[in-house]
Amino acid sequence: MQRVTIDPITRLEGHGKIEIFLDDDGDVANTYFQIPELRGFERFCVGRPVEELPLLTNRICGVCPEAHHMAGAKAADAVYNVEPPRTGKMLRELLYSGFYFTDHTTHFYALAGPDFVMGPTAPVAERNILGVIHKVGLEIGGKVIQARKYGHSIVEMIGGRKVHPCTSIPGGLTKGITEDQRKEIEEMGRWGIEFAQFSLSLFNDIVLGNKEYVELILGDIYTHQTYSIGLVDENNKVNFYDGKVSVVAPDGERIGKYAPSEYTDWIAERVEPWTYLKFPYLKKVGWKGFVDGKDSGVYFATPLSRLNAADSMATPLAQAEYEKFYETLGGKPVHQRLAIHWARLIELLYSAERIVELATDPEITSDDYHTVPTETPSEGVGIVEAPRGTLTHHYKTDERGIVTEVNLIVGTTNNYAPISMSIKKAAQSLIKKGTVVNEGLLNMVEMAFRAYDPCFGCATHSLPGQMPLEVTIRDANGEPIEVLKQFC
Amino acid sequence: MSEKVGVYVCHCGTNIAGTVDVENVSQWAAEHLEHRGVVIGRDYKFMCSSLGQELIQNDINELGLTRVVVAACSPHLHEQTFRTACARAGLNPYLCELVSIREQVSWVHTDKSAATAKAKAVISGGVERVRMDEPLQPLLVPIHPATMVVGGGIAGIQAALEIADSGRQVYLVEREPSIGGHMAQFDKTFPTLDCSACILTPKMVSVGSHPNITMLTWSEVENVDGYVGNFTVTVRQKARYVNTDSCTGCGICWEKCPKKILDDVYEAGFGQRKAIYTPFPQAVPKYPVIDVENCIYFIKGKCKACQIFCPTEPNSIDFEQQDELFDVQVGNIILATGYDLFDSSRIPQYGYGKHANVFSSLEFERMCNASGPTNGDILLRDKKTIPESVGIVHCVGSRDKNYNEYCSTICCMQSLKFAHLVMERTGAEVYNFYIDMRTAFKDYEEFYQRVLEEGGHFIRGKVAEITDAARTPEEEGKLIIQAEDTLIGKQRRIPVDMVILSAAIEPRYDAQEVAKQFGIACSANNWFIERHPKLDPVSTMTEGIFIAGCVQGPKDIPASVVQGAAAAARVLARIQQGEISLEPVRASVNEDKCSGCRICNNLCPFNAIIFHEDRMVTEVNPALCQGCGTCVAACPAGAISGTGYSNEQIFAQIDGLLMLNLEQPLEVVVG
Amino acid sequence: MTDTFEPVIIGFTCNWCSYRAADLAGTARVKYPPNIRLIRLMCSGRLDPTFVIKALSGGADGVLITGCHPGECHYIEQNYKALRRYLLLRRTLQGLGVEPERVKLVWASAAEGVRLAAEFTKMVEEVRALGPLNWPNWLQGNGYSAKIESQPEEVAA
Amino acid sequence: MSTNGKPKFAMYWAASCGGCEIAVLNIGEKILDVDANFEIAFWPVAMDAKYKDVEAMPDKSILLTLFNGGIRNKENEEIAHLLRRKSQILVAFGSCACEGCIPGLANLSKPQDIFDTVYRSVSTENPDQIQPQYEFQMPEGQITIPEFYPVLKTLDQVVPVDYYMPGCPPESHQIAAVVDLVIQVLKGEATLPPAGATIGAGESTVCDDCPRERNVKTIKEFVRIQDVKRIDPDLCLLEQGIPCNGLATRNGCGALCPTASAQCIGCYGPADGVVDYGARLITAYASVIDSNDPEEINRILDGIPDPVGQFYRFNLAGSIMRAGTPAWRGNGSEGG
Repeated sequence: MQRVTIDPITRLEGHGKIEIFLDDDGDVANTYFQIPELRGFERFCVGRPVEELPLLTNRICGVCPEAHHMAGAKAADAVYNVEPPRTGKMLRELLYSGFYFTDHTTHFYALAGPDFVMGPTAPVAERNILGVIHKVGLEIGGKVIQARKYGHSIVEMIGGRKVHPCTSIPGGLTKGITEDQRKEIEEMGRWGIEFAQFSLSLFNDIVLGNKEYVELILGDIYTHQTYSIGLVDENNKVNFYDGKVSVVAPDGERIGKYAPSEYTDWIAERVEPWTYLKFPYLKKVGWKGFVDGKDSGVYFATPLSRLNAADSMATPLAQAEYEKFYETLGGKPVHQRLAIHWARLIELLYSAERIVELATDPEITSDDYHTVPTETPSEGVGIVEAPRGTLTHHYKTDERGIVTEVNLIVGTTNNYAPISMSIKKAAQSLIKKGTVVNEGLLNMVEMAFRAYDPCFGCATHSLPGQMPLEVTIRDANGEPIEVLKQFC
Repeated sequence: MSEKVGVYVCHCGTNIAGTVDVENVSQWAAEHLEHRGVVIGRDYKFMCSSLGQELIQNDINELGLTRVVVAACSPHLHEQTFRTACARAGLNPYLCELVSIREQVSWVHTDKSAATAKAKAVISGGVERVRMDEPLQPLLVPIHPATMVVGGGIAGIQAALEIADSGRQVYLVEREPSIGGHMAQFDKTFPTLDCSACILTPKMVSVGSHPNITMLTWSEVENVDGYVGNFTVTVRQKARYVNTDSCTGCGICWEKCPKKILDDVYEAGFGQRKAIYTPFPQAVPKYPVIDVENCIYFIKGKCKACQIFCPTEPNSIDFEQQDELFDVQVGNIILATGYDLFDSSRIPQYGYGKHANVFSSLEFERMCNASGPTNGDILLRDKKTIPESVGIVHCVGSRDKNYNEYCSTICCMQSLKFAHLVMERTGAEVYNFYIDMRTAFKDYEEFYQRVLEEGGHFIRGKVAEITDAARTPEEEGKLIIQAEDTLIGKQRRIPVDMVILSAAIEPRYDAQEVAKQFGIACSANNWFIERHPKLDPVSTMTEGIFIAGCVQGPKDIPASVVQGAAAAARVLARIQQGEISLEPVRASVNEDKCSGCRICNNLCPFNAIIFHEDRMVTEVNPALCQGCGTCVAACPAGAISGTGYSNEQIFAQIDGLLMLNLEQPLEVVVG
Repeated sequence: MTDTFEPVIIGFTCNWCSYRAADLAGTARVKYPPNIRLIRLMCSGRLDPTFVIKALSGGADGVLITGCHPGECHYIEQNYKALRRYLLLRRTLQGLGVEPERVKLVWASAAEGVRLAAEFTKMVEEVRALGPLNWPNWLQGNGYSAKIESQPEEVAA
Repeated sequence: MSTNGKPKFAMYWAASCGGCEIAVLNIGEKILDVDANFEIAFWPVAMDAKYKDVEAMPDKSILLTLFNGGIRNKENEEIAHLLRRKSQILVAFGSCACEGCIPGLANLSKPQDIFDTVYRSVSTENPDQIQPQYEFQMPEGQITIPEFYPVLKTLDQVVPVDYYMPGCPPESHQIAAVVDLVIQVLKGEATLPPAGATIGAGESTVCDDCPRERNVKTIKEFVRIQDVKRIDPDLCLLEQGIPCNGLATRNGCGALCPTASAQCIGCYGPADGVVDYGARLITAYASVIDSNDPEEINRILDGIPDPVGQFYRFNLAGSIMRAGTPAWRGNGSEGG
């Protein structure tokens, strides 16, 4: 038996590692996507005061600390059964929209961009953001940097810091914003709408205008029939910060919506002995293994799944793009994983529109941003949509608000099973008996999981970022016969 | 530069060598601590002898020692000895450590091998510590030649006169209108039965007329700034409403004043005074004060009898007078603020305040006094009836867990004096109720014998109750003192006409505030704490602040006078020297590291910590700092360091005591 | 080597009271176990919690902090600061898995040599009963869980 | 990979969250200076070299390595050793590498407790009580995951470190300043700080940079931040009863959190020369408690419900209690 080890030095609870076993015929026998690291937040958050959890859980991920900060703050609100005032909620959502704007921008341009703009089989040296800039114009580079900077500015203005924000507390925030800051945010939001529209047109020109790419997107290699989940508001429109989680079956039927407090009725996690990370699945459907279909509890939680799980977008420009998206791809739901990139751009537009909406609300500069909790703390669940999937924080405390139990289902974790499946499918499709595994091909394997923007890769945002892969092909005795390296 | 450490282990005869294998210990230090800089380890019979000291001095000169560790007795005994020896050999004395292997090892442990092992650990700690010692220089502070004495009782008077007589300036602050204190209230003094006024008045007059004494009566200390040698004391002189420039003290004003008030202070509530008054006829100064709380003019806006009848030109009564605040510069301060009498009504079963004929000791003093409310006649509260039997209760509020555990010292002798006076002036039967009879000191026991011979009755036992509830006809109309007579083991009920309670001496009600103001310490029962109970009874932990008289603890007149004189002598020695050398154990702030967080700002009871608002940094005034190290330990930024007991020294000593140094190379690579 | 565990206890004393009490214990030839090794500070107010932590991490099995009785501090009130720090330090150490008996605060006046010696003996026996602090072992991951539920006891008078 | 004669630069993440990398990326145009002055030899986030390539380099051939993340497992430690060997200057970069950071709080628990918590959580369906195995035999072959260490270690607990750059993450302007300094050193225009120094930070504490007004401090009660009705935007947080760690935390961030009315949680670690960070906070908070009565003091201290978390939030793995060594226990028995 041959073995291919893809050892990307990647992130979340450690580094991702892919083992591809080939059978005697040189076909893929099985693949294992391992997460070889554990930090134990769920253990050592116990004993801490609940108001610290939005700060401590920040440190799960330095790429999306805002998501943990928000989910943590919402869970802590729930623990005290306290509702932040309207301004408090809006400020949090505004911060969060700023974060989405930055995060989606960087993912699209720095990570996904090279795959499409340069083509998946382009030489390694060109397949990075510099290559993208060379191809589409230097001006874009400036815009991307500007977009990241604007998003970070909004985060810092409301959250106090660019990385690991610190102002959300049970019942709201520690501070508000001034009229000057509001104006600045509004301007940045308006610029952001233009930028998002520009990005969508770029995608339209480069990707949708290219038959090869469209085929790649629509092809079977990158398609999985799984459930979709995503947070929606009371009108079933996509919402990142608040609402219920909508669950939609592979055939498009909404099988239900759950409130944060009901998550354990819907989601369960499976433990495998060969990896530190757990595999969440839909409890009501059940775990049937790494398989597609309505009977398998495997689901995904990404920009695409959020669009699938919702009925529409809450802002007009994003709604128009939403309609175009489904028209182009043949109606709801869409299962082609490479379409996640497109869906991400629609969310980018939504986040910019939402920034303007919130920044122009007359109450956004009010100083009524915090409600002092009065109830005895006990238990609470907070859910937000992290860019990489539904993020669930669940805390139990004693009557002093000291945490006694923590359960976290982190964004990317949701997609652990579908990513594993995508990798396997891509490997099976691309590595066939006699096929020479070359670099471009490996990139196509990697494209399978990059679409999910897994958090263990998301730190590669913004630079000529390439996720290093190493594939070792071993003969039946386990001796390496060929080592291929590539850096996407 | 690597240090050369010498280790010297003392046998102290057999005191140490009997339990600790001193040869083994000194050899061990030389061998096993060589890598920590120990170049020589010696043991010697008596390190503190001149030969022992020479041993160290020679090694400093010949081996070039840069650090010395002596393992011997307690540093409290001989630290100075060995420091001085080092200094003689040219080594900074603060580079010598004395570690105790006698009081803390040989005398308290029995197992020789365990004691030897511990001695090694203690020396190891000393070696590590001494390596971190820094050469220090004593701080020299100039002494301002003027002195302030606070409190004009007999202790303060004595101190003021001693200093003034030697030609130095004294400011004597007294909060009452006259100096004299409690002694001015007494009639006779034990055991000689001198007339109190006769011996006190001349001293008071000397004070009043002394060219070197500025008397500040009717005054209180408002604030104390500065430090030894250089205090700035702010004094509030309260308005007397009497112009002392023109007043002659003729007394017409208080004769004419229509308002009579019970005098709680001087007459102990037994007699009366006017709203304008001097506390007693011999008052110094002679000028009266107006008691505004009781003066009819100040209450109702009319009267002015005093002003109308004042014969002086210009008129000496000035209703517009205001309090005056002024600063005084002094180098030393003597606190002689005295005591308060225990309030006997706190012991309800003794019936003080309930039964008319139960008197406090001060009331009785006033009653005996020829210038007092009864002109010296001993009478019942009706001021007519002469008592036929009198009970005197000792230890009222003293030696009592419910009130004060201490002995008030003076009550036994005072009670004997009362017994004598009662018998002498009334012929009444006198019963003394005592727990123990304490008649230490010269001629006291003789006085006790005299009272016994005069026919005084003595019942050894604590009084349980004083009641007017008669059980037998002969008890009718009497006060019955119930007590267990422990000598015969029986309860006794003794009916008397009059009871005198020898009440305890207590610290002034405001002792804690005063202590805080002057930056000194109070004991748990609020007496001011001396620097050393035996060897330094008139100094305090705060340089430049001395204590004398009852403020330090209960004592009689001779003892108070001794302390007043002693404090004066200490102050004069300081002034004579012109400057004082302070132990260089001090805190200092590294301003680069100080964040101005102000955590330390409230921690110093000596007010040595100053915050500079403009630069947002804190500074420690080295002259005010007493070296306790509290701020060093508190600084969250680690910006405050302390000489003599630095973190590095303590950390090193911990490592040494735990023997972590044995495997530690001398050069530690950081990181 | 004896079979009984011999704990090492570091004691911090104040120059004015407890160090003198220890001297007095010596002068009076009062016996106590040799397991305690003293460090002299000017005042218990100098006690930096770091000293205690350093001693424990350096291998001491217990730390005894001593100072003047409340109200009798030679620096007026600094022993109260020691008391406050001690109470907070002990809570913290408890959270880190150090049994409360291992770090103790005892007030002793210069006259209380006999009593201080008795406190030394008591502390040595208590820590002996607890066994080694064994922090190094704990750091290898073989230690116990860091929760000790008992409440801090009162300061020894 | 070019070999253009420029000094080599490396950056690596061990057990970290990625925030340090983001902070480096946030230095903006300065990144181009790095590119212009260094050959990037190893930077998984940005560059295409593997462990094996690093192994092949001559020892000390990398001039500067920024190492972020704590040492949580065997793989982390192996790479730390590798990079120490290959680097002239090894910088512990960020709170995790310097002092353990939040993941260091795991050192309060035994590994088994951590496994029991994570793999038996409320949403976990694990009837067979499966836990990850370091080596596991699948039908297709054996696969492995790195051994989880009993405790999280800081970088200098496994290899010697030349410089420390604190912060969670280090602030971008501080990173930019350090980059500038190193470039100046390369040009001979500046010298490196002494070995073992902390770089990219101040030597005082956060209060030094905090704009809030402060007074002489006395504490009557500690409050939880959510219980404060309206946080005074101008007054020292500690004076409002909010346990702010700024007092004892090294400055360098610009007092970001207190400026935003959130308490400093201590991510920059202790001030220069401080031996134990937690002890500094314990002593500072306790010293200004306004009571001499043990009962009242205890009541006030109840306002800090989690002292270990409060005082060792970022510092536990790096605290001196972590670096204990066995003492000489030869009391009574001559041995050493």
